Amino acid sequence: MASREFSWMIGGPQGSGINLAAETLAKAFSRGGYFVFANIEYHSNIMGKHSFYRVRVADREIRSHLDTTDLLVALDEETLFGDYHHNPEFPTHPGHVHELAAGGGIIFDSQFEKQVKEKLEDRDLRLYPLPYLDLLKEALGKLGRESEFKKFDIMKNTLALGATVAILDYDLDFVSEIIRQTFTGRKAKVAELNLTALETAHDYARKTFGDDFPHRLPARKRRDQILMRGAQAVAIGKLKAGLGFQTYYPISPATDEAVYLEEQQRKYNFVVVQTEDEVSAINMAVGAAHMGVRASTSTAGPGFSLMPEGVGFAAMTESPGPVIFLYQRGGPSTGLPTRSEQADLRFALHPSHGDFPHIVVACGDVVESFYDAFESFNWADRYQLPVIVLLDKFLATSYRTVPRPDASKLKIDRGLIYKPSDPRRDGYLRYAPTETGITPRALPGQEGGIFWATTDEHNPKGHISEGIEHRLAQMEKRMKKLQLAAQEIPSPYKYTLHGPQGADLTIVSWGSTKGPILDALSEMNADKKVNFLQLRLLRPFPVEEIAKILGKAKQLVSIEANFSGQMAGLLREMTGIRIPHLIVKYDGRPFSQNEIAEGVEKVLAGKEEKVVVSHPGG
Amino acid sequence: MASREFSWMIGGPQGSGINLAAETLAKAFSRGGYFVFANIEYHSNIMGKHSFYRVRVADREIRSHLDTTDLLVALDEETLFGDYHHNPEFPTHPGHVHELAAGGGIIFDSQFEKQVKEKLEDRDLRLYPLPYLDLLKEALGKLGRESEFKKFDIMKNTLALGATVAILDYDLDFVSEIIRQTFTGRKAKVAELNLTALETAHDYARKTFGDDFPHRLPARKRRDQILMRGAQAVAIGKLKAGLGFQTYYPISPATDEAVYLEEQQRKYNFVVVQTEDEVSAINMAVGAAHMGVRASTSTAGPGFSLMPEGVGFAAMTESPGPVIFLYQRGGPSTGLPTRSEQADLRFALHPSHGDFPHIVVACGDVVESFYDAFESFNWADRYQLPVIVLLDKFLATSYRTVPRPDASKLKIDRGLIYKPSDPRRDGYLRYAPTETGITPRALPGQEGGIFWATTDEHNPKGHISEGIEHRLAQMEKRMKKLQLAAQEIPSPYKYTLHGPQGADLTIVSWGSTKGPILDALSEMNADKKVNFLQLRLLRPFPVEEIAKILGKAKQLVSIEANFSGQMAGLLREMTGIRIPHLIVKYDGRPFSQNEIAEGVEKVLAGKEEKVVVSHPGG
Amino acid sequence: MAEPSTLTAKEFRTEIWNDWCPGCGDFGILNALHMALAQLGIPPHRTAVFSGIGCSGKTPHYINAYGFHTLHGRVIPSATGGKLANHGMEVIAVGGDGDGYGIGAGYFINAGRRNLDFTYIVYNNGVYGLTKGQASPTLRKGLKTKSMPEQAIIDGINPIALALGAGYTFVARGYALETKSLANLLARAIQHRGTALVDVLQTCPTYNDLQTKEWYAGEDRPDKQSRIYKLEENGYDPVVHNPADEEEIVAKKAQALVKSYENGEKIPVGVFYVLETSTMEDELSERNPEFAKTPLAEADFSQRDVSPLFDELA
Amino acid sequence: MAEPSTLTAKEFRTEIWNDWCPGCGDFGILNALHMALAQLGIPPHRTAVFSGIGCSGKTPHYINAYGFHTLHGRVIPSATGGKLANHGMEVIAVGGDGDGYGIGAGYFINAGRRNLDFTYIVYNNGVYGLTKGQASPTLRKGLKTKSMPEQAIIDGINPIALALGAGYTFVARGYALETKSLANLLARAIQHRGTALVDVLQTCPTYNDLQTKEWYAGEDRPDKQSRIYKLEENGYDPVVHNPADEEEIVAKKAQALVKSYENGEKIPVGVFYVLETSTMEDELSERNPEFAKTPLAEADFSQRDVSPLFDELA
Ligand SMILES: Cc1ncc(C[n+]2csc(CCOP(=O)(O)OP(=O)(O)O)c2C)c(N)n1
Ligand SMILES: Cc1ncc(C[n+]2csc(CCOP(=O)(O)OP(=O)(O)O)c2C)c(N)n1
Ligand code: SF4
Ligand code: SF4
Ligand SMILES: [Mg+2]
Ligand SMILES: [Mg+2]
Repeated sequence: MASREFSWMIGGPQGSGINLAAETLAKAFSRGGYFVFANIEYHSNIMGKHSFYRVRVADREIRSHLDTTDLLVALDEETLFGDYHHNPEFPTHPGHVHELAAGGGIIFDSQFEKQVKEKLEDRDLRLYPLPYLDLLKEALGKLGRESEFKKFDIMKNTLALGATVAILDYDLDFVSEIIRQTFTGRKAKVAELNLTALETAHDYARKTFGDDFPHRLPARKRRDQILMRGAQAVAIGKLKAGLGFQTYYPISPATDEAVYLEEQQRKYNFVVVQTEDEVSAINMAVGAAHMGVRASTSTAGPGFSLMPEGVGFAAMTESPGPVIFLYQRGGPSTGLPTRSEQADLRFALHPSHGDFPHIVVACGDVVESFYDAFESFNWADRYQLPVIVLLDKFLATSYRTVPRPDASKLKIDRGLIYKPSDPRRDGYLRYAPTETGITPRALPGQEGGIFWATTDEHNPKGHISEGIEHRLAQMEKRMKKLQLAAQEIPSPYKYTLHGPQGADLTIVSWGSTKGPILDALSEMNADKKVNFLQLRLLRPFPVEEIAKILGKAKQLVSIEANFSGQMAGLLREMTGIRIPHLIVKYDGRPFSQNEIAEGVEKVLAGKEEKVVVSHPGG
Repeated sequence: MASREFSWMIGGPQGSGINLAAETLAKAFSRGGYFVFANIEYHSNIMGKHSFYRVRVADREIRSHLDTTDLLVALDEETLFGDYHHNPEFPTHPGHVHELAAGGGIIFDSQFEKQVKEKLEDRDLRLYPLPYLDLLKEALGKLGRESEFKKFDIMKNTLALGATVAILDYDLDFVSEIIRQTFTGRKAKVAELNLTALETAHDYARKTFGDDFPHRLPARKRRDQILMRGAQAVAIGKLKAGLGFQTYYPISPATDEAVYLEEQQRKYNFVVVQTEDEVSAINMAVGAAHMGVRASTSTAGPGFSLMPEGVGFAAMTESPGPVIFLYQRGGPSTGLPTRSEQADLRFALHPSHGDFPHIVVACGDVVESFYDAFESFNWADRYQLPVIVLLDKFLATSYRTVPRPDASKLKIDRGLIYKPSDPRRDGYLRYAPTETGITPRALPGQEGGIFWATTDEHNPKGHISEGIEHRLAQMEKRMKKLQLAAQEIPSPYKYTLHGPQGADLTIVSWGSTKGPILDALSEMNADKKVNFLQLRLLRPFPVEEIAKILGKAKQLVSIEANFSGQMAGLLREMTGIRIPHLIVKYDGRPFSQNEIAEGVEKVLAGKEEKVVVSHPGG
Repeated sequence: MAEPSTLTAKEFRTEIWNDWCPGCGDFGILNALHMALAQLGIPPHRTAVFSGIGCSGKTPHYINAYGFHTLHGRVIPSATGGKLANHGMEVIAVGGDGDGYGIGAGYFINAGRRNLDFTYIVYNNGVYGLTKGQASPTLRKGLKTKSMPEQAIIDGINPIALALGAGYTFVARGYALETKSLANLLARAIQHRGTALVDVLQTCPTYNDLQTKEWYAGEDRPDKQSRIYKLEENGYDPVVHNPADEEEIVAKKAQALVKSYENGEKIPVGVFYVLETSTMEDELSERNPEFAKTPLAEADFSQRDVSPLFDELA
Repeated sequence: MAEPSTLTAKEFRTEIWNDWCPGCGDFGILNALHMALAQLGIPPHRTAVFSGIGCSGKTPHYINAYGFHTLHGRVIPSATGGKLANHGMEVIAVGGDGDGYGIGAGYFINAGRRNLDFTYIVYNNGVYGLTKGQASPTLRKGLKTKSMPEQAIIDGINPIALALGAGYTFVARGYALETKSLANLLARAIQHRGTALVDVLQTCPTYNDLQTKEWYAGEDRPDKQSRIYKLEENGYDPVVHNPADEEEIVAKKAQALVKSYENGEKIPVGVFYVLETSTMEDELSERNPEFAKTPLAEADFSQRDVSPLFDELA
């Protein structure tokens, strides 16, 4: 029987429409009741450089990609064999044919047929040469626009999509429906063009190619699920939390979230400001938070490197927020702007000079992104401090089918607000030391609530004071709030132990590795007893709880996408426990399910202290 | 016999000339062959707020101040009894009389005589009421300028100095000489005025006050020593290292160094640029370093909070520097601008997003400041990375007598420079991976050396590449340099174990606590076996060496001037060893010798995990 | 202003110790601001004063109103966030010339583009006061104040010219020691709809020994005439009368530019340029009328329904 | 220029793959720069090109000269450091309009004060190209390019006006698609002693569908006349002839300011303003003649004697 799951990949130069094709396909399978995971790799470039998009589909839950591809769609030659033509001195990748699974197939431009056959003759592959140009002309011909074919080179992607659906024997209507929904109004003409191309290629492929492709996916029962990526989950979570003010300065991979929010400004009453830089972005957000709205900013490493001063400002003045969404990308410096990494942890933990309180939480997947985005604003208000939510490019941009999150139980908690018994009385002390460290905050504009906030050390009224007594009291007040947060934040927001208790091996990890780790575990656990401790709240660190779990573990391995093992360092700092084996990846690409499995195998097999996983790829 | 050492303090509103008086006195004793330590406390204010200056003098080596004062000079009432008049709602300090040692004395304005007597009647103190105004008029009268007395209120400081010398029975000529050297040229008139005031008060005190003050200091043999503070030591070390380019944006307590350098620009060929902000300061320095000069910038926490992006820039492009001098002050945020703290360590260790190499070194005293300033430029050039030198307000501004540093053996090492065999050949690979990670650098302007530096990930030529292979190679290349540095940097620059081997208690600390710790140890060691591990190189961290020393220690205590025990955290992260007792101080004031002793006593006595030391003071 | 205000300057004062140097020009600005606020009759609790860091940055502590003493050079972004969060508040931003034109120059410029309705007052004393007298960006080339080891080798900035280029719709200059006329000028700036810059020439007796009270008063001049004169007294008209007329706008800017370079023997104070045009709040209100109705900080978002957003992802 | 240069544009090209979009105006600027460098005959290894981050920021990789592709918005500080470190090098700074006038606005302004001898070329395409088409600071209010969800609600910046206010001594505007005249303009800017700004109108066919090649060419206009015209053709004289004459300086600035607001149906290119005056290097050399003799990067400091400094502390 043909397999009910497969991995598909489309590759081509940037600007050639691979996003549209892949996202359409992903949505089509999601609507058809399948589980889908889709993720993209692309250069920091607008047009011309190689990019590719993976779509993995299955009839069971999946949360990651594989290194192997069952069906590869090549919109250009580079996708097949790499960029040695473009970059003869220092080529950057070998193409993707080496990633094809045995029995897999390639859809490619028939003009390369001879070459492809020669190079791949000894591989167990199905070749699906597609005469892109002829099919394009044919499709346009049906609409009487054949002569315009040069303008429509971009529709190669749709042709490939049609062929894909034919080869997989999926229901074309799902695809057509999505194309119709994508191009509406003034763009209805574009829909028509694409639908014709889709069908033309579909017909051609049905007629021309065999029906022996080993993966076949009949439509299943529709499920109430959505196809969502991290950036969207965050944006919706923020809106639900009552976001009033969002700032951003464009930067990959954070911009997607802000642009999504920008588009909602007519539907919801809130403001998105594109600032002149990230210094402005954070400081505007602090100003707004102090003024009483829920405020946020979103950025990536280079932008966050401009925010330390603003974070300290918020912490020192006990501003209720902002919440900062830090989308990690390949560093250091400008680094790999459109690639993924988890190397900003240490910086996020100590993001300015001095000792001050802030909260750091890392989302593991798209569902957690929604809830963390929501909850983080409650923390900012309750504890009157800045909160950093860590995500990364992989999480932000990867689509995954998930059940629709239940927003009905979420409660907004704005923390303690000052209510003067007599507003004319002049005795409000905004920074009066308290048991918990928290002092009710007044909302500017409110009578009787006048206070002063200063980034200098201050007395209970908020005026500058360098007095030793005030200094000690205020330092203790501020830092105490972290203790309170550590007590109050519910444990699922702190960490989760996935898998069996008392396993032989415990994986420790954080952030977006959750998906591939869970997928790898579900493959592996049949014969091996492995569990997985996912850390979510990184500051205040749940020292006792984590130490207990780690203390009980038989063997420990950490997994993270950075060079130095930043989380492993944090673990040791907090608990003294040294993780003897690190699995790291720092090539700017996210862990695949296989790579996790491979890393774990290596750890189990040998004594390697540091296993670096990486595979040549586009 | 009267004691040959004493602690003197002068207090008064800012702008009342306490600096001049204290530094003159310090220099006078230094020239007289004594050991001197002098340090100041002042507000972030220009005129009016309370400040005070301590001068400690002894006939044996001293490196710190005491909490007790033998002779207090009060230029105003606040110095005696605190600021409750000014700040009735939230006073900031109780004045200084409580700090007086038994048998000590107070020089104060006779107008407060009644009040002082009343309040201090049951204390064993000598009162030296000085009729400031009468003496001023008398002095001015000698020069026929009595009527101008209102303009010369500022000379109270000199009057107090005269009385001080009389009470201590020191040689007034030392003081006169210094005053003459301070006011030269157009200011010679000022010298005359001050000298007259000095003598007038001296005469008055000799005549009026008893000669029973328990501290008396006859002049000793002159020694070839200098009186230097950290900011000066750094500046001179930098000049000796061949500094070509210095940037700064004004900020306490870093400005002193830059201003000192600015004044040398006609004597030495180099440029100091006051930039528009710290972002510009670091980026100009990176640009200059790449271009081939030794470049540096100096700042404090808030300024450093604007530099992360620039640090990443330097690290990613393997710029030979800059060297960043980070003068820590009370944080977080604007914090306590003119106070001291050691709370920027963690931030300095992870000062930007991503994993990248940089060196962090912390100077322990004024002599180390000179050598570290010099050596840090060699490291920047050898390892082609940014270097952070940590100091603090206490170290920067405290004067200490030290032997003249020997600059003759210092060698400038500019690291590997590219020398093309044939400059017309076009094959230079600025970022070619090598065994050690270091690639010879070309000097821009040189023929055959053209290269490209980019903050994006790059190929060996320096052009942008997102290729996995280049990514891995470059990450490894960059990080390897840290390993090399760890091997090559000589051990005295890494750490020093002061005191006996096999002690019962080992103190671990870093930075400017060195002085008070050594002083406390020399008092303590008679009956207790305590030694002191001073950490100097904090990144790359000398893991093995430190783990070995700590492993052997019988009992451990850490001492640092911050809330959270940042170094203790680092130690645990690096070695797994948890320091069971922290002595911390976060009131913005530096540790005194007594406070160290007191903290250690508490640790030895009880089981306290965290001992917070702090004393009410100005 | 309809009703005359019943508030007095006193109600805007705080009781805490003011630690500026005796004779500092900042006192003049502070007093003028107290007077202007009282004159306009905005209740203290409906006013928020933001400041940067510097001697000038301490201002909010001396005003009875919500006070935010932020970061060096960041007063504009934080005030902008504050104003957008609650456009029902009167927002006033203050700071030094180093704060605004040096480290804050990027924000100073970009604020001109937004035309948000707030007032920015710059204390222009030619020095970095609180860090002990280094040259500020307004100190001109060749000058050397007493705390500088060398004379300035780079040019001073012309804040008026920059504000014009950046798009400020109200551009003015005041003099700290003429408190009453400064108060009027500040009141006018606060009333202006849109971003208003008031650059205030401020004496710093401690560090600026060049631009002293005496110098402004012209005591060194043979004719002993004050260097300061009022633009309006010479029949200067700063107002763009037809805001739709691009040419008038440009002509008024050019006129203001020329005046702004008078900075030696004659120094004009008063309003250089005024344009009434739509503010950022207007634009946001047009996009979403809800914005106009309730300031964001006062709106209730607890019932937001995000399910349509999930629907789009189905 | 004395001798005609023997260098050709080709010698300034590199072989690597250029990944700008087909038809991008950046190609025009790059070619013009190659031509200008060749024309001036400065050897590649005596030239350093600094850039910010953006599509424009990739320029150094396409030029055979020392190349520093720095940070977003930091090209001016890094180029400034580079030039001061080795004033014997020809330093050229390039970057986008977002880079220079948005995040880099503070440095753009403050560079005007220094008058260091380098050239700054801004690729002005109205958008943030590399981050996919958001509005850049030069995009004017009310405009909406195809990738913006909403029209711009804040004003665009006038870089020429700002440069005049900031003190640039050479202020010019070019057009990317008129390569030859742009090359001449760049050559003139590079030769200018002092900081030269060349704002280059650059088409971004991918994201800016308003200010397109066709739009600049006036194809939408009834008369089909190009919107671009050359200042010099209308007898415009940008040069301050008597640099000591403050009034001439101000008049020339005012004239340039008025011209800079022509930005709709007529868009002037060419030189708006030139002033020959002392550079920062001149000032530093005057302070310490050693500075003039050997660029710092080439000087030998290994024998510095610091003992006099210790003597002062004895
Ligand atoms: C990021 C940062 N850099 C530097 C400082 C130090 N600093 C405090 S006030 C000040 C300048 C004050 O000058 P100005 O803005 O003109 O205000 P003034 O004191 O003259 O009123 C500086 C540089 C700081 N607080 N933060
Ligand atoms: C600190 C920082 N913030 C944001 C970015 C992301 N970023 C890269 S290019 C760019 C803007 C590019 O626009 P522009 O400067 O106009 O150059 P263009 O691409 O249009 O040539 C931005 C915001 C970054 N690299 N660094
Ligand atoms: S230093 Fe100058 S600006 Fe600051 S308070 Fe004193 S006089 Fe005023
Ligand atoms: S996005 Fe625009 S500016 Fe960037 S390369 Fe493409 S056309 Fe040029
Ligand atoms: Mg100032
Ligand atoms: Mg641009």
